[in-house]
Amino acid sequence: MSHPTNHRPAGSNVPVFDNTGKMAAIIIGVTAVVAGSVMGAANPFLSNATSSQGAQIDTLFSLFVGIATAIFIIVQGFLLFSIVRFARAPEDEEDGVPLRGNTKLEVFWTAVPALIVVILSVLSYRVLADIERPHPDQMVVEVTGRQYAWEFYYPDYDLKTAELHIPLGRQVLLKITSADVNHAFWVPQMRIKKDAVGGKITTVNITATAPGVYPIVCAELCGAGHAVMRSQVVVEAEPTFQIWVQAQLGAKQRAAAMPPDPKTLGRQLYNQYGCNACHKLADAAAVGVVGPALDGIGSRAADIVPGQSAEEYIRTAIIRPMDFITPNYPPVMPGDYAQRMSQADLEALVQYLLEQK
Amino acid sequence: MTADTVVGTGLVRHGGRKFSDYLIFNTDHKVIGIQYLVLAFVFFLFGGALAGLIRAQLATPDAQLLTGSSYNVTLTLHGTVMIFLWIIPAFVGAANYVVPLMIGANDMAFPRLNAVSFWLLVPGGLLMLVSFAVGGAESGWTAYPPLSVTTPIGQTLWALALQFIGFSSIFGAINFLVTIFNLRAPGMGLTQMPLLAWAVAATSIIILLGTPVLSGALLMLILQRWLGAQFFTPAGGGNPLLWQNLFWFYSHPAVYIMILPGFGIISEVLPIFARKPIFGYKLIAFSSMAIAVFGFLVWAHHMFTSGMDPFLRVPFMVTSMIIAVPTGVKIFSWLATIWAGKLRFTTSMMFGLAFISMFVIGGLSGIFLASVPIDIHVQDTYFVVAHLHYVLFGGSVMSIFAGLYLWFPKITGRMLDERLGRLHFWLTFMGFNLTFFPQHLAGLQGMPRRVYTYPPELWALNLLSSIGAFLMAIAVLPFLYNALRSLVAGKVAGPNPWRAFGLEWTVSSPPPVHNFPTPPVVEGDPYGYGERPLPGTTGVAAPAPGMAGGE
Amino acid sequence: MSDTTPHLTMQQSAPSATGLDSAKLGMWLFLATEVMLFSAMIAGFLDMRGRSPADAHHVLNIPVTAVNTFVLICSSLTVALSVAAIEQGDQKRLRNFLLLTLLFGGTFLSVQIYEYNVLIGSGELTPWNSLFGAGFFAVTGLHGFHVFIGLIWCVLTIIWTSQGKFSAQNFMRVEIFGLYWHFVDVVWIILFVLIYLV
Amino acid sequence: MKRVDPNKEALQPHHYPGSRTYLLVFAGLAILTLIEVGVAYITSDIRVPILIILSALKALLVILFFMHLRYDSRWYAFIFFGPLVLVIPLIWISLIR
Repeated sequence: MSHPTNHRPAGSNVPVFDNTGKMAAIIIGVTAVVAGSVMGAANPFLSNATSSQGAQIDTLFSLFVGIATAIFIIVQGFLLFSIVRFARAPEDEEDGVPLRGNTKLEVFWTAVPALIVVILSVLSYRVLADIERPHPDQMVVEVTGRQYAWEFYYPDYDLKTAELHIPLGRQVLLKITSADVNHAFWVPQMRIKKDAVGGKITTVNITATAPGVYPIVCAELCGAGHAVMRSQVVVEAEPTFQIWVQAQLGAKQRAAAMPPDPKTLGRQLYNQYGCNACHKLADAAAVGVVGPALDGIGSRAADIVPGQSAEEYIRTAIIRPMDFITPNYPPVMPGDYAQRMSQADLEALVQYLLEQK
Repeated sequence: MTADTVVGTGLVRHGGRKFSDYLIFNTDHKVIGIQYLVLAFVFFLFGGALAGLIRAQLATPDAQLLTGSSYNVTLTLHGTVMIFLWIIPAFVGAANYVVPLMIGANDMAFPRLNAVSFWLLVPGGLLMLVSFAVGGAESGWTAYPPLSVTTPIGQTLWALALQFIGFSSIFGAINFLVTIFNLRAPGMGLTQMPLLAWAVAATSIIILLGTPVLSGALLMLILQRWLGAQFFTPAGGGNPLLWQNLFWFYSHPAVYIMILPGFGIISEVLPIFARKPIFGYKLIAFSSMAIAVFGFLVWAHHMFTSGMDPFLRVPFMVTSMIIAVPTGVKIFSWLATIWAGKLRFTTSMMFGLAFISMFVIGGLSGIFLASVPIDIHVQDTYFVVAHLHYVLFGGSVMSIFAGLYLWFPKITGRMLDERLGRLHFWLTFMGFNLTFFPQHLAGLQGMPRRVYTYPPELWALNLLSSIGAFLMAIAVLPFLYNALRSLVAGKVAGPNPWRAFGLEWTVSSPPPVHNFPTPPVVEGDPYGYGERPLPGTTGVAAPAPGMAGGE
Repeated sequence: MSDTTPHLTMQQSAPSATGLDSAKLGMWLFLATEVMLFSAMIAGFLDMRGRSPADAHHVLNIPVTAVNTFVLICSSLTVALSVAAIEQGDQKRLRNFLLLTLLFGGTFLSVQIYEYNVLIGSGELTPWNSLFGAGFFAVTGLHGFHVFIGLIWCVLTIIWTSQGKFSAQNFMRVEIFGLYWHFVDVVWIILFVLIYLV
Repeated sequence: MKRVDPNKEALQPHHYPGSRTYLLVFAGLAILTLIEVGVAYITSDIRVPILIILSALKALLVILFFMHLRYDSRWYAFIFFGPLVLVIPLIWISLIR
């Protein structure tokens, strides 16, 4: 069957850029500029960061949202207008207007986007240079990422903790590294992120601008426990920060000075090996929620695994965690404690946990 | 022998008439194209099922469906399967079928190498399934060491599978480049070629130069896991960033491998259903080549927060920003193509228009990611997951569906049902936006990538996303039913159901085994709408005054 | 050698849109992928070299490898002469030069394997005990594998020659084999300097 | 050697070098290898650039003459040396510490 000749002199009945087209272009243009500037002034997606670096990133983000909104409206606007205006009448077998190109227009929509992205690059570079500028009296904290926990070391005070405390308004330089696989140190509210890579020190600046407690999240896939590798950064005024440091130092000295009675030694080992990061234990002031709470483990350990005494259960739970996983808890406990812990430490920790009645 | 008989018997044949012709080492590019498309679609369903599991786990913060390692294995294989066994093979299948027809060739330049390329995918796919069953490929599709060195045996199988898939991809690229440049019909110069041929040529250049680098990186990973060579482990002196450099040197161009053929398909769909020539042919062709070359100079924007040399981030930020320009040029040219046209909203056209609309969102979020300070906050978060799905699903997969609805009549000789097509489109479109738009916000508010749980305040966004994922899963059913039913009961399509220009529409549907019984006559580029009559139509009217075909 | 002046090759190729022969174009595209593969491995090797002790490569035996490099260059010569032979239709000389190539290529590979045994046996340099070793065995191992593939291809070409498949009008497949072999030789020329001498 | 116009290569005869050229190139390669080994033993720091230049020279000899790049279409040279441009950033990044 032969097709009806598809060809009729086109171009006669469909003007290319008529009044409705011009009107649509103006409306789209105005909407784009208005919406773009509204969004550019204050974007609804990312605001009130709690660090000075974060505040600059938020303003830059607003500018990007403004320009993106404008371009979004222009493209979607012309697309929707074309769908409505140039839809084919049911029986119309004619071809459209054979427009092959328009050099002026094509140069325009190559040059303008190129100009926009170059400007955005320059603005981004200025923000980047500013947030990564060192500060003369910045405090240094060494951060070590390890499978599924963060450790912080304060060289000024020779203090190691599982939680980051920083003074308000003072720039802190974090020197980040990893003890095993890659991790990423991320404080969402402060817009701070840097990968922790083994054998390499990576740095990032934090200048907190609002007191409070903000989560620290691991942002690089680091194994089974990646989703639960969280800690927190506590921002407090300088005096409160100093009080906290002295309290920590005092506890450390008392623990070191006193003969290591099993209880304090057990408590100290419980924190040193990161058990506190996942297992709640009131006696050791541990708040972790990833694994089961260990309050009163001593009295109930005997009847968890049939045939295993309390002591055997606790010891196997530490050195071979995968042997028994408490129901509806994720199987994410690191399995290398047998190598990481000395025999003496292991025994001291087991005895300490046995006494949790 | 007439042009329409299957040549050869036993395991090596040329031409596909019976079902068994498709299960053996067949050297007909049309059979191989269908083999690629069917294999890719099977893996699309498998990858989609994995995505369903992931979204089911993330529907609530404390679900226990998939936790820890099992979640990581699922997300790793979702990513790997969707990229290497669905999107790339689907484009290669479509291009394998259509490009020789479009340029007037009887087959690809190296038919046997073409069959080898396909049959290399079978061990690759099987090894990938075995690595899933055995478990262990837990380090994401990016497989960053040292994690990817410590994971169980499944990771080695995963790496071996990728080597097979890589070789298949490289041989395919060589085949396409020689076919496109050497086997064009007489009279078809480079500017009379369809834009899909330009896009496939640009894609093949990227595959040709990028894939070997991934192959080298995978070789090192396999040697480290097997022989203990300390390439990437800091303890042994190795450098984890070496893997990231080599991996992203291939994998960023790989995202252009996954979008350029989509650009090509859109440049074919829009003129047909707007009844208008493509606007700015030369600029679109040139921007494809610009993306192919420039795509190799931007890879480190994946490593802005990885501790790479701080100053080097600035040049990579600039190149990553500038590469948005050629893509922007294409989008504006497509808008100009449908402007003042006669738009016919077939399902293929709807997917094409949705491609433009969705890909713009993905492109714009890409500009955010190119800026280093903003990337510091959003790297490795769900903002990136939203970006990559807008360009991969909103872009590549929608263009694959646009291509499938356009060429299904040519491949099978039967039309797909438009009502079911429209149902498939609207379910996919709504499901897709419901799934992935909320993820922009989840990422900004602090949800990292690849986690099986999240803080309770992000529950609403994740629930929305999971509902959308359920909708997308349902959306595939009307397409499956439509395709299977139309194979036997669809309306007979005839050679040119869409009344389109292009040599592939001048032969029967499905085309004879050797494509062109008589050498095709090339009258100009395949976009003569409003300028010259359809080739092969009777009752030729005088061409439009003053424009005798071509520019 | 018989003649000195460049002469005409009457080889016929299928007509193509660009006038280039499809098989040769395909081969050069394949060589582009090999360029990228070895560049990636060399980039990795340089990165590792920078991170391992400076004198790590002193354990390597330079004199033997220098002779080995010469052997590979001889094999490159014999391949070139074999292509020159078949251009004039001399199938016998083609077969002899290909056999010589097989001999030189086999010698090169066995010396390399012998070197590997010495290094790994003595434990001086192994893939697992030093980063330089890992890079060294990866790059030279990959090159050795390519030489091995070349040897198999050479045997096949000899079989096709004795089946009389090649003539002055049709020797593209010998030329393609030549391109591959020369490329493997070029890679060794660069590796020899980067690994042993620098 | 007249450079062959790429578009007429298949139909026109080639001008491949004779055996004598191959022997000359072979001699060149052998001598350069000897020089390289000699240079390797001097300890001044210009040793590395010289070695790189020598190896590049040998590589060019093989590519241009043995692989007939000098006599074939310029497309082949573009296909072979083009990728090297893309390799420079990769090598540069792996050289900086």
